[in-house]
Amino acid sequence: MKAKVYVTLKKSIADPQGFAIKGALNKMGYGKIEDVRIGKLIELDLGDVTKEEADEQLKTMCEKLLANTVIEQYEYEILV
Amino acid sequence: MKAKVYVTLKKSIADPQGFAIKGALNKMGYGKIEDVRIGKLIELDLGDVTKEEADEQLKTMCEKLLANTVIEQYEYEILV
Amino acid sequence: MKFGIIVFPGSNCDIDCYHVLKDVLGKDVEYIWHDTEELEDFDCIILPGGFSYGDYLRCGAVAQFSKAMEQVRLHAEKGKLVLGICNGFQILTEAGLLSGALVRNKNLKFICDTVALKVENNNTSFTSRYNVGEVIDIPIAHGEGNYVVDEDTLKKMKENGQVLFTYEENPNGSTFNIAGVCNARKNVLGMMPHPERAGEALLGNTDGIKLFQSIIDYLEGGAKNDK
Amino acid sequence: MTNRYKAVGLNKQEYDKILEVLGREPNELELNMYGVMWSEHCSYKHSRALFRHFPTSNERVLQGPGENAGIVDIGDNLAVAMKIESHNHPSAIEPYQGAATGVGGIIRDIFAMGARPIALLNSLRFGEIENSDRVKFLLEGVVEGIAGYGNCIGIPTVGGEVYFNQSYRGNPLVNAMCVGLIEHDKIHRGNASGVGNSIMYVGAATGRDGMGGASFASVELTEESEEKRSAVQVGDPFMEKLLLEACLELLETGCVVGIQDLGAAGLTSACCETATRGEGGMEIDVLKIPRREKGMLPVEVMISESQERMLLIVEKGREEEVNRIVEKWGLYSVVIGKVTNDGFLRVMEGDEVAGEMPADSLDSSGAPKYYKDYEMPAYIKEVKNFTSTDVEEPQDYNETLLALLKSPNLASKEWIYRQYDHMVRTSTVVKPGSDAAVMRVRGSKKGIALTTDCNSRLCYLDPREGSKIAVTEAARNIVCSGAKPLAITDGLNFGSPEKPDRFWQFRESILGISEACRELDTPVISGNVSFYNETETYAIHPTPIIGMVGVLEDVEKACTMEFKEDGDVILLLGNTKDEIGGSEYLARIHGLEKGEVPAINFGLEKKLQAFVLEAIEKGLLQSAHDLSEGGLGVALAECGIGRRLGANVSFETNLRKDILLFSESQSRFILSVKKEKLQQIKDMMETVAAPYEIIGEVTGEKLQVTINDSLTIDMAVNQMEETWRGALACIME
Ligand SMILES: Nc1ncnc2c1ncn2[C@@H]1O[C@H](COP(=O)(O)OP(=O)(O)O)[C@@H](O)[C@H]1O
Ligand SMILES: [Mg+2]
Repeated sequence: MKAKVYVTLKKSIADPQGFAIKGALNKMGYGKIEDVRIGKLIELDLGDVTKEEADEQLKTMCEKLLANTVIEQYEYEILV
Repeated sequence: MKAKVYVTLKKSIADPQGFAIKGALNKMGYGKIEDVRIGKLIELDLGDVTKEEADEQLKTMCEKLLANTVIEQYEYEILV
Repeated sequence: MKFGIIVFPGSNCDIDCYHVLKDVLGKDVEYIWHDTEELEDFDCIILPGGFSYGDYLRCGAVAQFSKAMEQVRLHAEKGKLVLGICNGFQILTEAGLLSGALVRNKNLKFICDTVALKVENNNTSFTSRYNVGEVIDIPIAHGEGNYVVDEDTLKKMKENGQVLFTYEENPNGSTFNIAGVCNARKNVLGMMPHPERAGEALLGNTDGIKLFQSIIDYLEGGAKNDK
Repeated sequence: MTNRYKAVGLNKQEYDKILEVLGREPNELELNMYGVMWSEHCSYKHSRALFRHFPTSNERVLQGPGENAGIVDIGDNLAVAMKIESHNHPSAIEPYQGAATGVGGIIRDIFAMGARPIALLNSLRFGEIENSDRVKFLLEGVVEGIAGYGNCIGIPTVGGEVYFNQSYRGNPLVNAMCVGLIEHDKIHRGNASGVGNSIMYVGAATGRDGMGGASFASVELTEESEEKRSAVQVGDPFMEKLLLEACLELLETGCVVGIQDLGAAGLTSACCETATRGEGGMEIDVLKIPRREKGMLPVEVMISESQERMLLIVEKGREEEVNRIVEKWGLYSVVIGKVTNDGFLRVMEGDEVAGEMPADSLDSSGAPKYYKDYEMPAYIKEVKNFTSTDVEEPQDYNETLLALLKSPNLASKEWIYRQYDHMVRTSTVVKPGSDAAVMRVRGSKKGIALTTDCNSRLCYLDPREGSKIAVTEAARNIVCSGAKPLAITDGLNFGSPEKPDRFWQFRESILGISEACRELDTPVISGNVSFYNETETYAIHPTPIIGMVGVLEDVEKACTMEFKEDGDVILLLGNTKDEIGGSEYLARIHGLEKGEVPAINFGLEKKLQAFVLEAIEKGLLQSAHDLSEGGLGVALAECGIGRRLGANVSFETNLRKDILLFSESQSRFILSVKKEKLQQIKDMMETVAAPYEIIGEVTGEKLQVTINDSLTIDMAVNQMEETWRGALACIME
């Protein structure tokens, strides 16, 4: 079973990296860009598990390790 | 117009980070996990542009700045 | 009195902490391997700087799951001392032993330099040898030392005197210029600057030594500790 | 099939040589193994013949060139291991990973000797930066890559150099140097000794990394593997940290008889080199090699350059001991073969022989060796056609000095070294920013001083003299920190050796290095050659980077370059001559790379170095700084900036003012001395008959230079500092 996890900074947390990239893009001529935020994409091959197991595992993995819920939020997607 | 860009390491490129996280997850009890790869998720607010413009802009932004095409590949998605 | 320094895979400053405690201050100190399940013998545990588990994913994220960290949690619950320096601070926040989180430096660069810190509270077992308002020079070396915390928590921490060190000139974008904070009980301190790098005249700086001496005073029972 | 050899980068004669050695046609695996081993990078086929000129031994050298790193004695049973290596091409393709893996590779060379790596340095060259986004991108990536690797693994990056010159615009240089400490009786070597001993593999799994080059036959390769092959290697400093600790712990047990890192040409070179240095033969099973990807061909496994791997030769029967220690560090190890004495490197694929070659025919003892033609390039005569009166004297010396301080070549490199953890392991006594870094040696009173140096503009104008100056300047930097120069490692970066004019530069440079090393008694104990740093129309300036180590008997006596206190007396040691040829002043202010390079007189040089060293050892000096790029003017500014101290100095001279201030004459030092110690210094100078002048004193907040009674420079130290410190940051931000 494969899955993708998307981890992004919470809205309330400043994202200096995103800000720097926005600046760079603006300078490259994309003046209209209003916002850039950088997150993580984690692709997992969960091995031989059922969809329910995968769902449960992903939730705990995200809460415990893949995201720091003090500053980040996450979403995931199980691929079939 | 908003968009999401997904940047991942090319298959041939080693991903030490993913490898280490796989090890950590295995040790945490997720023994079946076979592979973990870590990429970037970039969320953009492109401002007031048409879908065609967005498409074109995203392509050049990815090629020039957002992805390092020597080692990375990218995909993007325009949100409506 | 015994100090213990936890060695995670990727710890680098373990030997520096050891050196200061053993060779400069002549104290009893031992390395503790990360899968140790017993910390009873130790009075103060140090989580050293470095790149535990490569700091992959997030700094300190993986280290929080080591067996020794379960023991550190218990150790802290008993009111015994825990000092996290740099990566150690990151591990403590990831493990929830300290509030807040550490994110990328505002300039997105690793910074290695010596910076001025102000001592905000000397009424703790970590800072008793300093004066309030005293400005000390301590090295920093980090890429993710930008401390973030929500407003309510910060307010409480301030009221409770948990902010122990602030930067005179903020190098990394840290909220309220925070360089080091402790928990409400004041037995767990996390700080980005490296006091162990400021422990000998030969290295040109001894401003960090009083931090270790404060701990020693406390453990020897001679110092004030607010409770 | 006629051109099989071309696909692996060999020529007809070389292929014939393989036929002769094997007595048959090589198979695909064998051919590729010869291809990588006989490449310039591994075989040094164009440079080896000249190495005999180098002095490589004296009573302190414990290991000269030929091993993973050189080792030099520093007394008390302690020794220093060191080596420099280039990662130019990978860094040009992918600056972050290229630089990072360069650092990773050189660290492995050091702990492969059994030494604990204690310091890193790096020497960088780029095209002119001010108007080039490309150069900014490269510098940013390279510095982050070096920082990313060195900081993570916990070895301080304590020094280096960076220069910008248009000759590097197509070929940036990234050379990394590592220095380790070792006790004499713990030195290990890459020997496969003891027939029947086990060959073990430790570290990261093998992938299809580092196979993008031409030296790869494609006949039997599927399209899939073609696509999966990658020229770019990704560094894993965390893995290397574990590997480093595991290896050092293993070496303590005595079960390891030989150890070798897997660098260029991967397993192929590690196997044939250790075999040749040991019993002569080895048999390994390619199926036993841990792999990162499925479906890899034996040839891919054998020549992969995946990072963070080591080869161990382990005493038969003690393999379990190795496994245990390696596992403790979260890694795994596996037996892949055994030591033999039949002279063959045999690669098995399970029960089948996949390839079989005389081991010593692969490594540099068996590789071809060329004596190329050389010829002085035409430009050499042209550039010498210059006299200092060809350029006009500046109007405003304050402005000229500021313009020089702002030059990226002279400006503060703080923007760079602030990104490097230069303090971890709490042994850095003199941090980056002075002439040489000084590290204490734990467990003794000693210290070591480290520097890298090369003024490639001078090497371009006159490779022999320029190379002498590179060695001598390195020594001067070491001496200014209070250390005695001991030995060098050299990173030789040049254009194509197949072109007679480039090869002339290379040869001249080797002769110059050799002469200077002989004069200064600093043997060459290790090094690296990087050729083909050229584009279709131009080559880089010849760049022989000299990494030097020196020893301080008492590290507490370490000296730095900045003025210390108001009222101290300032002395200038040595003679300033009409020698602005090749100077930064001439290049920056007048846009010329021309002239005779400054002359070097080893008699005077040695006398002055000995004097400065003795004065520091006796505790007579407050500061010492050598004069190099930017000459007297820039050196005075640098001395003042450190602690924001002004100086008032004056000169009587027959030279034009710009020549006095900016000539780069050799063998000069600026010293500062407490008033009460001045007499002692004077007495010492009388006895050695050293040329010197008392030029003024440390005072106030301005640098004031009076020449023949006219106040020529009058500027606030603050202003100079702002310009100098901010220049690089300003360009980068
Ligand atoms: N790439 C670099 N990495 C680390 N330190 C550097 C680098 N470039 C320059 N430095 C440091 O900056 C200082 C000045 O360098 P440089 O001008 O080359 O010195 P010098 O002329 O005395 O050889 C030295 O301490 C040097 O180690
Ligand atoms: Mg110098």
